[in-house]
Amino acid sequence: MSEQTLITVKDLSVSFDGTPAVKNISFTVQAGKVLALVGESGSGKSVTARSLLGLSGGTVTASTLDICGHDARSLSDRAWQKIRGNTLSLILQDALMALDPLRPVGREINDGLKEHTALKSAERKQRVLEVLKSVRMPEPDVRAKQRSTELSGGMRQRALIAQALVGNPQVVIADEATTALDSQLTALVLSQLRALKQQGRGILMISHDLAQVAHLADDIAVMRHGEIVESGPTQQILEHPQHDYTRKLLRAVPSSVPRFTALSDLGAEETTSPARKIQDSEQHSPALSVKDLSKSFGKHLAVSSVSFELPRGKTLGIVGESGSGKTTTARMVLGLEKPDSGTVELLGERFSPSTASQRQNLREQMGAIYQNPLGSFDPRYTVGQLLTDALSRGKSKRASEYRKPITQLLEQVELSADLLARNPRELSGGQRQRLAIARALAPKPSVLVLDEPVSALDVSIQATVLDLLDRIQLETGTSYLFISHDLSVIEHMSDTVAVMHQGKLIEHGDTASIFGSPQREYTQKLLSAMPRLR
Amino acid sequence: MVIPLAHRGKSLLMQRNSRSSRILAGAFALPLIGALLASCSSAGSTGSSTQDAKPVTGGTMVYASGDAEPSCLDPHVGGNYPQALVASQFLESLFTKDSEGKIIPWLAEKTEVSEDGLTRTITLHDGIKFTDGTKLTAEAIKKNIEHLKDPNTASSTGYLAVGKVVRVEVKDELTATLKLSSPDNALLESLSMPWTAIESPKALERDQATNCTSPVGTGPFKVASWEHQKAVNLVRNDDYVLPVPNDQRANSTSYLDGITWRFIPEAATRYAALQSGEVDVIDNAQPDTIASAADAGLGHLDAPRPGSANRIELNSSKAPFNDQKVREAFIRAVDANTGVGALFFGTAKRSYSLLSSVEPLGYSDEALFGTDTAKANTLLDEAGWSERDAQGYRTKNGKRLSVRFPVSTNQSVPAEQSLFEQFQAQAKAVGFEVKIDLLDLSSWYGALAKHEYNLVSAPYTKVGPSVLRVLYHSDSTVPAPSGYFANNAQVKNDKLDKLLVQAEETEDEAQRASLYEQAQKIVLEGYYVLPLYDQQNHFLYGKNVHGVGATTAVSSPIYFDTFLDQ
Amino acid sequence: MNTLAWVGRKVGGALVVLWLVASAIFIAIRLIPGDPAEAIMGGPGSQASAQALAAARAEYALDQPVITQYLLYLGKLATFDFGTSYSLKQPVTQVMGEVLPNTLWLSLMALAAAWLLALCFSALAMRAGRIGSQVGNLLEIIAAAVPHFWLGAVLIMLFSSALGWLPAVDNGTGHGLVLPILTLALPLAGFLTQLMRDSLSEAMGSQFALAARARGESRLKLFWRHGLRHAALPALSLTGWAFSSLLSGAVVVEAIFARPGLGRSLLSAVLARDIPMVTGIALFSALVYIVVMAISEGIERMINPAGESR
Amino acid sequence: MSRTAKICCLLVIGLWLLMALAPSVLAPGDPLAINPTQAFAKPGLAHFFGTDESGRDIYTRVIHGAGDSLAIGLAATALGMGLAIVLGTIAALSPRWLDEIILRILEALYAIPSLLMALLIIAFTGPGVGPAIVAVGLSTAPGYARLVRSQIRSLKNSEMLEAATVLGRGTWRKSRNHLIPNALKPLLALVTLGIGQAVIWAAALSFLGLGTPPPAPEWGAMLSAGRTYLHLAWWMSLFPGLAIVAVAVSATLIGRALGGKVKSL
Repeated sequence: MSEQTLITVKDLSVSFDGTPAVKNISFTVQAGKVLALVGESGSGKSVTARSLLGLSGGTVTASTLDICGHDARSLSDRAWQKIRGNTLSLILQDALMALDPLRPVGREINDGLKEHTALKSAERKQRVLEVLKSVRMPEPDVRAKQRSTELSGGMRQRALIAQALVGNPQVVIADEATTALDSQLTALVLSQLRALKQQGRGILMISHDLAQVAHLADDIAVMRHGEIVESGPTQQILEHPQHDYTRKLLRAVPSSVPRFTALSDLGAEETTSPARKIQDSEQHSPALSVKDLSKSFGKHLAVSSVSFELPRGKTLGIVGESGSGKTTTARMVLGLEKPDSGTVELLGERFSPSTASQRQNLREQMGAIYQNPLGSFDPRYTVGQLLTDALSRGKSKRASEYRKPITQLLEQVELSADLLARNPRELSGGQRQRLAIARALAPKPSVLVLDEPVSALDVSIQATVLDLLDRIQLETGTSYLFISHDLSVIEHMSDTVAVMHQGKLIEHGDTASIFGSPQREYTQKLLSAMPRLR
Repeated sequence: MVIPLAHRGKSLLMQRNSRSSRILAGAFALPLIGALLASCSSAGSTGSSTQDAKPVTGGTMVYASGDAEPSCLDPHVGGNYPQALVASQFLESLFTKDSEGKIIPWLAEKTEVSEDGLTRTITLHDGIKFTDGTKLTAEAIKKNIEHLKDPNTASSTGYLAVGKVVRVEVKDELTATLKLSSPDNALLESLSMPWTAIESPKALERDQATNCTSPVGTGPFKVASWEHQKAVNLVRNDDYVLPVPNDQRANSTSYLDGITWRFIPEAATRYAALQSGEVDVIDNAQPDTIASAADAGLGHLDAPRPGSANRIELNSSKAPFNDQKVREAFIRAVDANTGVGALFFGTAKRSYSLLSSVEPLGYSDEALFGTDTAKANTLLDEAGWSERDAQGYRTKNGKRLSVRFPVSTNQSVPAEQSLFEQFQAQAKAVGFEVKIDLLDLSSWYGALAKHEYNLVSAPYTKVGPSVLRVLYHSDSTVPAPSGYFANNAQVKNDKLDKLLVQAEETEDEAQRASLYEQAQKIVLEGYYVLPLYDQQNHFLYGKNVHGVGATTAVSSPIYFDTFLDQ
Repeated sequence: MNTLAWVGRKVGGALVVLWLVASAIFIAIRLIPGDPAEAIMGGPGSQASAQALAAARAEYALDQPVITQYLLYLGKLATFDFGTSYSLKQPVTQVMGEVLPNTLWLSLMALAAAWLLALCFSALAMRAGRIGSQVGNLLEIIAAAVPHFWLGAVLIMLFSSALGWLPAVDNGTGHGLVLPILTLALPLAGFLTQLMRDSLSEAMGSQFALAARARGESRLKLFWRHGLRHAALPALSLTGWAFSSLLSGAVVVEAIFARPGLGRSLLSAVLARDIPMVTGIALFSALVYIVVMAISEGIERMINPAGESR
Repeated sequence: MSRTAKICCLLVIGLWLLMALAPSVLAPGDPLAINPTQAFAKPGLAHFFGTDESGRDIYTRVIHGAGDSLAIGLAATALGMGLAIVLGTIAALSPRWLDEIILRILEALYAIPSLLMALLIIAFTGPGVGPAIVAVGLSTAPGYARLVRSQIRSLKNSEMLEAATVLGRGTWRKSRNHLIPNALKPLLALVTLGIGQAVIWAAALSFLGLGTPPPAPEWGAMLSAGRTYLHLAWWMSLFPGLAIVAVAVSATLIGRALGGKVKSL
């Protein structure tokens, strides 16, 4: 493969109404190579990608902005339209949102051909099927007539890639194309991108997760606050990071990082002392004991005979793909869903099945954290009111009566007291999750059920939340039932791990043995697809 | 103003009279027929330069009526004015009326009455055919009167008009005799109204629903079709025979090919449609638009209806109006003149009579109705309504001086409703509480039937002074099975009853006039009624319309002479 | 849900709704004070004899027990027999057959006009600046707030009386339809624009719009291929409501513009206490509403099969 | 809601309330006082909005009419909303069969266009203010009821309520603290939108001669009287019409500021 430079960017700046979003960055994209732009949200990655397509919507300046021989600084609308989709194309994050839910995917793909070729309708149809085949879409002729909402996650991703490839572009920009996908889908997208790279196309990959780009990228540029702080070949960046920020991003990747090792605090290298506040598990019943839980919805068996125990002060990680029954299990454990059979015991007492009044006094022993904390807050409440409501058992909304415990809770989750009067809508994702944790801690529960608590967060924010959870467990001895599709997070957080697949718990053991020597084929497949830095 | 109409009307009607004079034993002086009636009314027809235009045959005239669409086109059924308006184009009556208000024969050639006044003989013109081809014969008279008297017909107006006819005998092909229960000198007037018009006996044999959609008469037009809510389509009767030939007309059929008879209830829309030329003639013209129509070059026909004037009747059968002083107080308290002037823009003349100004025997007494608030207050004090409550209304024994006034939105035009609102405010000043209820027609009839009224305005159209008997004879306080009664003022006066019966039976014209005058004085001086103005009947027509003016005995226009610019 | 099951469910639901409406009207009729026979004979203003009243009672089965009357009534309705109008003395179905097409035509035209206006305004608003869009916003709200009866009168004043551009009443050329359609369409267009603009700007700012632009689609094609559907969807789901509000408006508009139609028939039937006519019109408009709803849901299903059926 | 929006809303509501409760502050005259000699006066200094056919001052009448018009709108909306809350809540919380029945009833109510429903009721009761209120209330109820139902349903299954369950809140406290206030909030916005619409509907009935009887200065009735004189005295129908539009527009704006969407009507 020849070293052909497809995109050359020098001193690119983008600003919106005078506020700079990207400041003087330079990079090149070469044929057959992958350049990864890495940074947390707001660092200007996506704006950069969009300005390459002429779609940033801001004021773009550069000393060089060469896209496959076109000077992109002075293109007319029409010329831009010729380049887009034809010379370079874009793969967006969420396939559900990036394909028009009201149109069949075949027509979405067809649109690209309509724009750029003079092919006849029948020829275009043929070409659409070819592209779908090339991304290994099963039954391409059937799928082409379906809308993205009717497709499974994998097929949807393939369709999304197909619509970017149909114009046969030289450069593909993948903007957070793997974010929030479970490991199987991530692997699928990565393998597709790898294929493109092998076809000699240039790829600009944008991500907040270093681990995900590590295996594919030839070069990495780390962005922060609109600037590239460090760039170079992948190997060099991973092994000899020069910039603090790069090191911070590297540290934030949880895979293969032992428990209670801080992911976030740069400089403070020391491992938190293992003085865990663990009650003697011999003396007490386990915090949570689940026996033979089953649940079906109509004909669909969602959870089948799941049993596990969560020892006091420990973390049990449940991992699996979307649809594997993790969340249904969690809901049964929380008593929100009545199991068809099986029992849940909390601190040795029967929790489910049971009536609401019977478990009323046990309720406070178990808290829950959700993926989207905002949905679990009453939209009318401020931060202070939410916490007061939790502390007062719903009897009061006046924060003044609970000033002291509120301050303590906020300190515990490292939130500023300035936020008390704010509405949770105004908080950042990380802050909201901390607030959710604070609220869950208010009744001093023994068990926290955490359902995908960090999957909506950037890696660097995720790191701080995970560290917080670690510290709370150390201080309070709370047991965690930690549910995630992200293997690296599970690996970092769990004492024991349970793997779920199609409603069954197929493997269960301590973290080291599951990740070290998985017994089941499915687990092995899962692990092999796991992106790792180390 | 009057000239163009008179001129226009002459053609047909002079002719009619010269013939009929022979028949109606010297009962008339001027040879103008009913169609010309309008010419002697105060306003008459104005506008378009009719005298210069030469009649042209052809064209369909679009007529827009503001009335509710009749549910039946046969005016025998029920019998209201909207039916008369449209039926006048395709039905004709035995008699009609000349400009002096004299009754003259029309379909009838001659008539005479027996000495005892109980047998009326009518002879028809020969050679007249209904539009279904049936010949007009004496049998038709018999069938029509039987139709009117048949309860299944549900005739109201026509039924009352022929009330004294016991039976009809056919003497020969063209002669019929009507046997009466008592002498009736108003019978010819009754038979001049469209509600007693003569229909084809063959057509009357059809079921009522069919006859309602296509009544068959002898008129200059016939009903071609009726698209409900849209239009009644009338076309020229090509075989029309003028009962009374007119040598000034080249042909004896109408100039118009037809009339599209539409119903446009919104006054503003109707006028806008006339302005923009979508329609040629509108009825129920609003006073304000009449005033501005002349400036816009539009023609105006003012044809006040015969019978009663528009007036408010005071229910004398219950408190507080069972006291004549209270009645007079109310009448003295209100100021109709200012309101009528402002609201009707000079298109309506204040009346002080029970009868329409077109009734020659009407008696008028302005002095009785002068506004005098001081007198009203004195009268009320005398009648015992001397206390006032917090809101300023008079009371007597703790009871408020409160009167109910149901107003029918069908019977009273907006200007009249506004006038009543003014009365309400003026009456309040002397301590009356007037409660106006705006009601749809059936609720209004309901309120009257239940005697839930103290004041009411219910004009009654009928040809001739005999309407007085309908409205003020004590027999008219007895309700029909449905609850309807015509004597809304509830006047029960033996002397009046006698005068009214006598007036109807006398042969002597002078005596008749004197009896009716005495009768009217009794009602007026008893303050049973507050007369307002004639029953308004205004038509506006476009610049392209000529020859408008001829009317029937009840002042409904006939468009036989009408033609359009081509 | 497959299409057959969907159709079955719709038809079943429609029948239940019609039965409920019919029963409610039946009960309401029994609750009116007064003798229905008198209403049949033309109300208290008529001079019906006792004999005629009895005949009417027998003809309309008013002398039967209530439950028999109810079953007779339902049975007649099931065979599309709505009885004979008291005031017009014609079968209700026949009157309806004459006037219904007018109202449907007027409403459909107004619906189409409102859609067109709303689409144009939405598309224009996309291009307008901040102030332009604020002004547009206010205009929509004002348009939506203008009562039909007032708008109709003002339009006649302006275009018919003052300018003489358009006829106030139907003159057979079709020009007569313009003002009534505008009167009905403008307020509805105000409502629809408010909806369409929201969903349009949402769609045009969405990820798939970005993806489409990145494929090389021009703004116009983006609007045509994507924006339109998304703008149409919420408006489409409101079609039933819109149609029903048009039928309401038709009562007023038909009165003002002197157009024959359901609304005018109803108004006169109400004034005449013509119960069979009132019943017939209520059931007919319910039926029309149900059919329109089903059609619009069908179209919605076509555009967006993933959407919930209700 | 922004501060300025809040202030504007409060000002507008204050103005309407002032007009409704103390009209004499703004228009000291008598809305019923006639003066036939001053009939059809053009708008000017003596009469801001001109006079009507009986010489009544239209400005005074429009101001004094606010009470009647708004009261009808409020009463109708209150009736519709009350019915909607009862039906919607029952439907949302009851088992499927009852829910289905209520849904069908709502659909049956919905299937008859509002004005037709009003005319139907008037056909049975005769015209008047009362029937007009009932009619407008009944015909708006199904729309609100559906919203209440879907609101409660989505709230019932919301993460917010689950979170409250997990925190150990009982049914009563969950309903009181979260379900009811959150379900009512969008209704508040809707009520303001609805009042505007109800004023229009009630005016439409008066316009058809089936609502408030004259000479009460209800706007619809004034419009109805004014249309007769459209060619002569445009001001007679312009100003009451503007008042109706102004109420509906400000109701919409306030409703929007409260987060209401037209859609839900």
